[in-house]
Amino acid sequence: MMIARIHVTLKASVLDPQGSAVTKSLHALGYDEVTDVRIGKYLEIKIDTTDKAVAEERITEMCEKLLANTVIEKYEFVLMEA
Amino acid sequence: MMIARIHVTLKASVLDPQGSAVTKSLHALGYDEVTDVRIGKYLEIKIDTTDKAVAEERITEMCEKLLANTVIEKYEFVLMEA
Amino acid sequence: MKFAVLVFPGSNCDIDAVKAVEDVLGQPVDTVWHTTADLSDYDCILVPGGFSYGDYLRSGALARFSPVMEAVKREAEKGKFVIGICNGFQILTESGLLPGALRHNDHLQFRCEISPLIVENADTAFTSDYKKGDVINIPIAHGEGSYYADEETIAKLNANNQVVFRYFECDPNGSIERIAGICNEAGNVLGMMPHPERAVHEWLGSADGKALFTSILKSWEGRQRA
Amino acid sequence: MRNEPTPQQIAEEKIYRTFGLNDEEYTKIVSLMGRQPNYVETGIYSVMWSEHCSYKSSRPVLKKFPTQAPHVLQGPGENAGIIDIGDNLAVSFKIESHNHPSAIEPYQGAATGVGGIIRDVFTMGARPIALLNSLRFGEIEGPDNAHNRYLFNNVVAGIAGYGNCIGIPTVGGEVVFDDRYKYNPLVNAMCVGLLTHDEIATGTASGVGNPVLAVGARTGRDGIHGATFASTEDPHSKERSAVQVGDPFMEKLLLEACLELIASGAVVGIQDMGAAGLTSSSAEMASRAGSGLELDMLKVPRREEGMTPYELMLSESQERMLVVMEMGKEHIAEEIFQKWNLEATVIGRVTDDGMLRLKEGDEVVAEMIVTTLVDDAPVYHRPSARPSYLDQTLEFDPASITAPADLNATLHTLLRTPTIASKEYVYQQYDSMVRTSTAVRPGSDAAVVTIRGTRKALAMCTDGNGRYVYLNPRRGGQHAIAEAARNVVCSGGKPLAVTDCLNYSSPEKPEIFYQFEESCAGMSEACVVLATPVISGNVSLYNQSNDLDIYPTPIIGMVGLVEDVDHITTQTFKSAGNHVLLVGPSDTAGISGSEYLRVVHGLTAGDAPALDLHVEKAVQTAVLTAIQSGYVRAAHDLAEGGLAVAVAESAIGGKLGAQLELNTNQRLDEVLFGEAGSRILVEVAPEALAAVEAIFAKEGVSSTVLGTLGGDALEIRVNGETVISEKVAELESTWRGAIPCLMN
Ligand SMILES: Nc1ncnc2c1ncn2[C@@H]1O[C@H](COP(=O)(O)OP(=O)(O)O)[C@@H](O)[C@H]1O
Ligand SMILES: [Mg+2]
Repeated sequence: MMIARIHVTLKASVLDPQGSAVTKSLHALGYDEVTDVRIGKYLEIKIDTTDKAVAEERITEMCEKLLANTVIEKYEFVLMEA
Repeated sequence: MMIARIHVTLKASVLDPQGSAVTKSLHALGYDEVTDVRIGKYLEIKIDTTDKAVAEERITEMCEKLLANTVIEKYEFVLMEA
Repeated sequence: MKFAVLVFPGSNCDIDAVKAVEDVLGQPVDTVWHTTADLSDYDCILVPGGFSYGDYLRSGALARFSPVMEAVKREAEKGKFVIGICNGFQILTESGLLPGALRHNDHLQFRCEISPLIVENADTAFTSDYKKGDVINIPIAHGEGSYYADEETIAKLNANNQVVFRYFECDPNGSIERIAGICNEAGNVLGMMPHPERAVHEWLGSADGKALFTSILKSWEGRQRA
Repeated sequence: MRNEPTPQQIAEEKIYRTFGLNDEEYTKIVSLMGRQPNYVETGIYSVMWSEHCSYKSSRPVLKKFPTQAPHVLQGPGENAGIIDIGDNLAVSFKIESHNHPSAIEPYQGAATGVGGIIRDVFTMGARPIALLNSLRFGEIEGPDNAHNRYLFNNVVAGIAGYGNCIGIPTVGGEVVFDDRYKYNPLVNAMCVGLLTHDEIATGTASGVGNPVLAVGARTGRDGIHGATFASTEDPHSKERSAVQVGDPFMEKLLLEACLELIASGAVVGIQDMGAAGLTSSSAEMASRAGSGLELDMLKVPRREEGMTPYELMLSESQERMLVVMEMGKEHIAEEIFQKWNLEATVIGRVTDDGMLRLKEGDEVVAEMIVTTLVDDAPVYHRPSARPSYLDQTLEFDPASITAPADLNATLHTLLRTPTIASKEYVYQQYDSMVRTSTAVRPGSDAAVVTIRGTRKALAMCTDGNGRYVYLNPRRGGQHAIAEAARNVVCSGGKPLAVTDCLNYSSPEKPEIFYQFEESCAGMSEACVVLATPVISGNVSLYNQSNDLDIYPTPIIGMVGLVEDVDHITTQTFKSAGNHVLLVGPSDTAGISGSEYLRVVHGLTAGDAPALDLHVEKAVQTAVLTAIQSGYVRAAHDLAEGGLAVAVAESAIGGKLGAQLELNTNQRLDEVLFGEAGSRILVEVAPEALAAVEAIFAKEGVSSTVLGTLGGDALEIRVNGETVISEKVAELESTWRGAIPCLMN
């Protein structure tokens, strides 16, 4: 069993309206030291395999096909033994 | 300048319908080895400070107050130099 | 009786709430901007639906820090009537005025339809013109309306009769025990996902929400006499 | 220096071609300017002269639409059209496509489409009161169509996400599934707004010295060259930067701030920065006023450091507007925008030299004559040729088809077809009730939105049948207008005006251009007969991929006036004992071009269904008169699936059975499932029957009493033989369950 920890975030040039709204609120709350907030998705996927190379290939495929839309998002992941 | 990488996820006792939906979709696409998916939020916050201890305290506060709803969510973060 | 309808950036059912108070009760009602710090003039505070702050992060999460929410807390402690509808309910739970949290609907879609509710508690200030067990048709319109609280809290809500409405013979969002609306222990703060202000004329599809407004007026009049 | 190609390089290396300009167009630019354009200027010409902005292929055709009538206050040419509805009230509306972005990022593509059309309407000074849409996807059944389901699901979620958040009810629309759209889904969004005559604002930049402000969101690097992108062939292989993320929350604030600003009376002109962003908004505003503009690029609020004038001018970042204020009144804008937590920044001034001049501080970085950007854009009179496929489709002989033996089963098959099945799955994701003015929600022929403080209401719908247009472009165009108007009439409204979204494949193919020209001519004919001028619209061409052209799909948005809320009518049957009448010709329906022929026999063939515009007009007048006289309990037009499907829909909605009896020489499948224009089903109480029949006779319209309502089953007898007999509840479960069953 392995676990993939995947981060899907908006590409740098793409507007992150959530992030902007949270930045403003943090400033309003007095957290002036905050200069930027970006918000993305975090996924933990358990896969029933022991072959790291295969897992890597399969997770990449899942990201490309379903978990991220690479038109606006990028992804990265790490794999570990569960 | 420091960056906090924050993960906000649903507590284990709270159902994660999004995770279940993604599991289903992955199975439909033929990724039968996937046994579980949990989905949470990932935030990257840039803060203009160099004092790690202060940063840690401030980020904890932001999480408790705003970034996570501790009725249903838990959070964890790491701090690093930007 | 004087009503305040709060307006946060992104509120969008504020006008509907104003119209409902005008049409059903004919009582004075003001819209109050989120930066207002004093609500002591008002007898009932309505936190309307919509998408305050875009519902970014979590619905209600950013609105609860608006200056006006301090005033809402103060007035609620004094026993004034406070109603949170939909996004308003989310704001009240986020600010701790009501227990629990509203999660994404279990089917993950926004759902807008007229939904039957059963009145669980007709003894509150908000429901005295209903009878316990009445089934009323009230619209819902939300994406994050699945009520959650831990077992202990749910038990307490049930024991204190704080569950005011439940969805009846339908489950639009996966709420625990089909909870659609709750009040605080003191009974002066109500939060509900369905929109009574959208059910005040037959031509809107239902007029079953009117009794909620008439109940409040009667409760207030009762207090004035007392 | 910036790392941009020099004017010489652009010319010699033909870099302009990568911008979508051809050699001839480039040469024309050089001669208009009297020099070679630099990089920024080339970019600006390329977007202004793109199909999307210049309508270079479609303009000669669009000019032929009837656009005038006494009640038209603003015709095509502004951000949205406006019509008068009496009592100093006016209605502004427009429809727009977001097909290409939605094909590659369905959620954001659809969401930003909704955002764009809302801005078009509130820039006119109108308060948006309703949204509608029209959608086309490939088939969603079966394991091979997961991508179509993904597109469908996310487009709907994107429309919902934006409209719900901003608090404008989505009250109507339509969805059609056909593999012709599998590579090119269509996403058309319409917005309707309400205003008083004195609130009308326009996009003009007049008054020398007046300040020009950028308001709303900051400019980012997103969506550069989106307009060009919308004008090219294959969205999948092209530049992908043209997809943006929408921020409905920002737009809600922008909407409130802009309406407050317009109400201040200090606004000279206002326009949204849509396709081609700052470029088209500035050029068009100056062009309308015959003025010039001078803008300082350094002052444009930006999201990212280091943005070049090229990027600032071509960015399609969402939720931005360009505003010209009266001189000295900038502070009014600043104060209002500050209250809404938004930025309003002076970025330039109106001039009188007819130039669009861009500076960085003191340095001029681009300088173009405004009229050359707008009026001198090329116009192409594309060759047109009757498509050869028409020879085959017209050869179809209905006699070659055998009607199914089990017509109950056929009815179920049709009700299960996603195009006909209940769209509840879609519209329950839309907040259709916010603003508490929606009297008829999605699920009836046209939606109805009331106007507070009056007894008036507005009926509105979107409609279009690409298959009809494919089979007979001219008549198909007529059908689109006729059906939209008929839907408005069924809800109790008098059709007033049209907005159109013209979705076609490549105009460079003569056969496609023929479809385009002919269908527009058909629409014009119908508009004239039905007295519904075109007041706004949008064109989306190049909807083709992998050698598959979409059906020519003009979508009509129609708005009508309900004089009194008492006239509001829905399609659902109301009471047992009432009569059901078929108004309009009873023998014109045929299976050619029908949904039945497509679904049951797998054929798209024959001519488009019959339609006579003068009969159509008479039927609509007759039914509206009957409704206004208070005699009609329900009205429903006959569309896809014909009589049997229409009756089933009304029965399902009313949870009420009907016993109908027809006598005819036609084939059973023609009678039950055949399609034709000008037919409306009405429910009338027995005591009103004579009066209603008198109205129909007076209008010279035929009507047939089909039978009576009652019981829990739908029964249809033809020439004495029972051909349909089914419990309404069974029909309902088929119809309601079809799409959820495919999607879950
Ligand atoms: N995309 C959509 N958005 C909102 N409402 C829709 C949509 N698609 C269909 N509907 C609603 O479903 C009902 C039936 O649609 P349709 O079968 O296309 O009707 P018609 O044949 O009369 O045009 C209409 O009331 C329409 O408003
Ligand atoms: Mg119809």
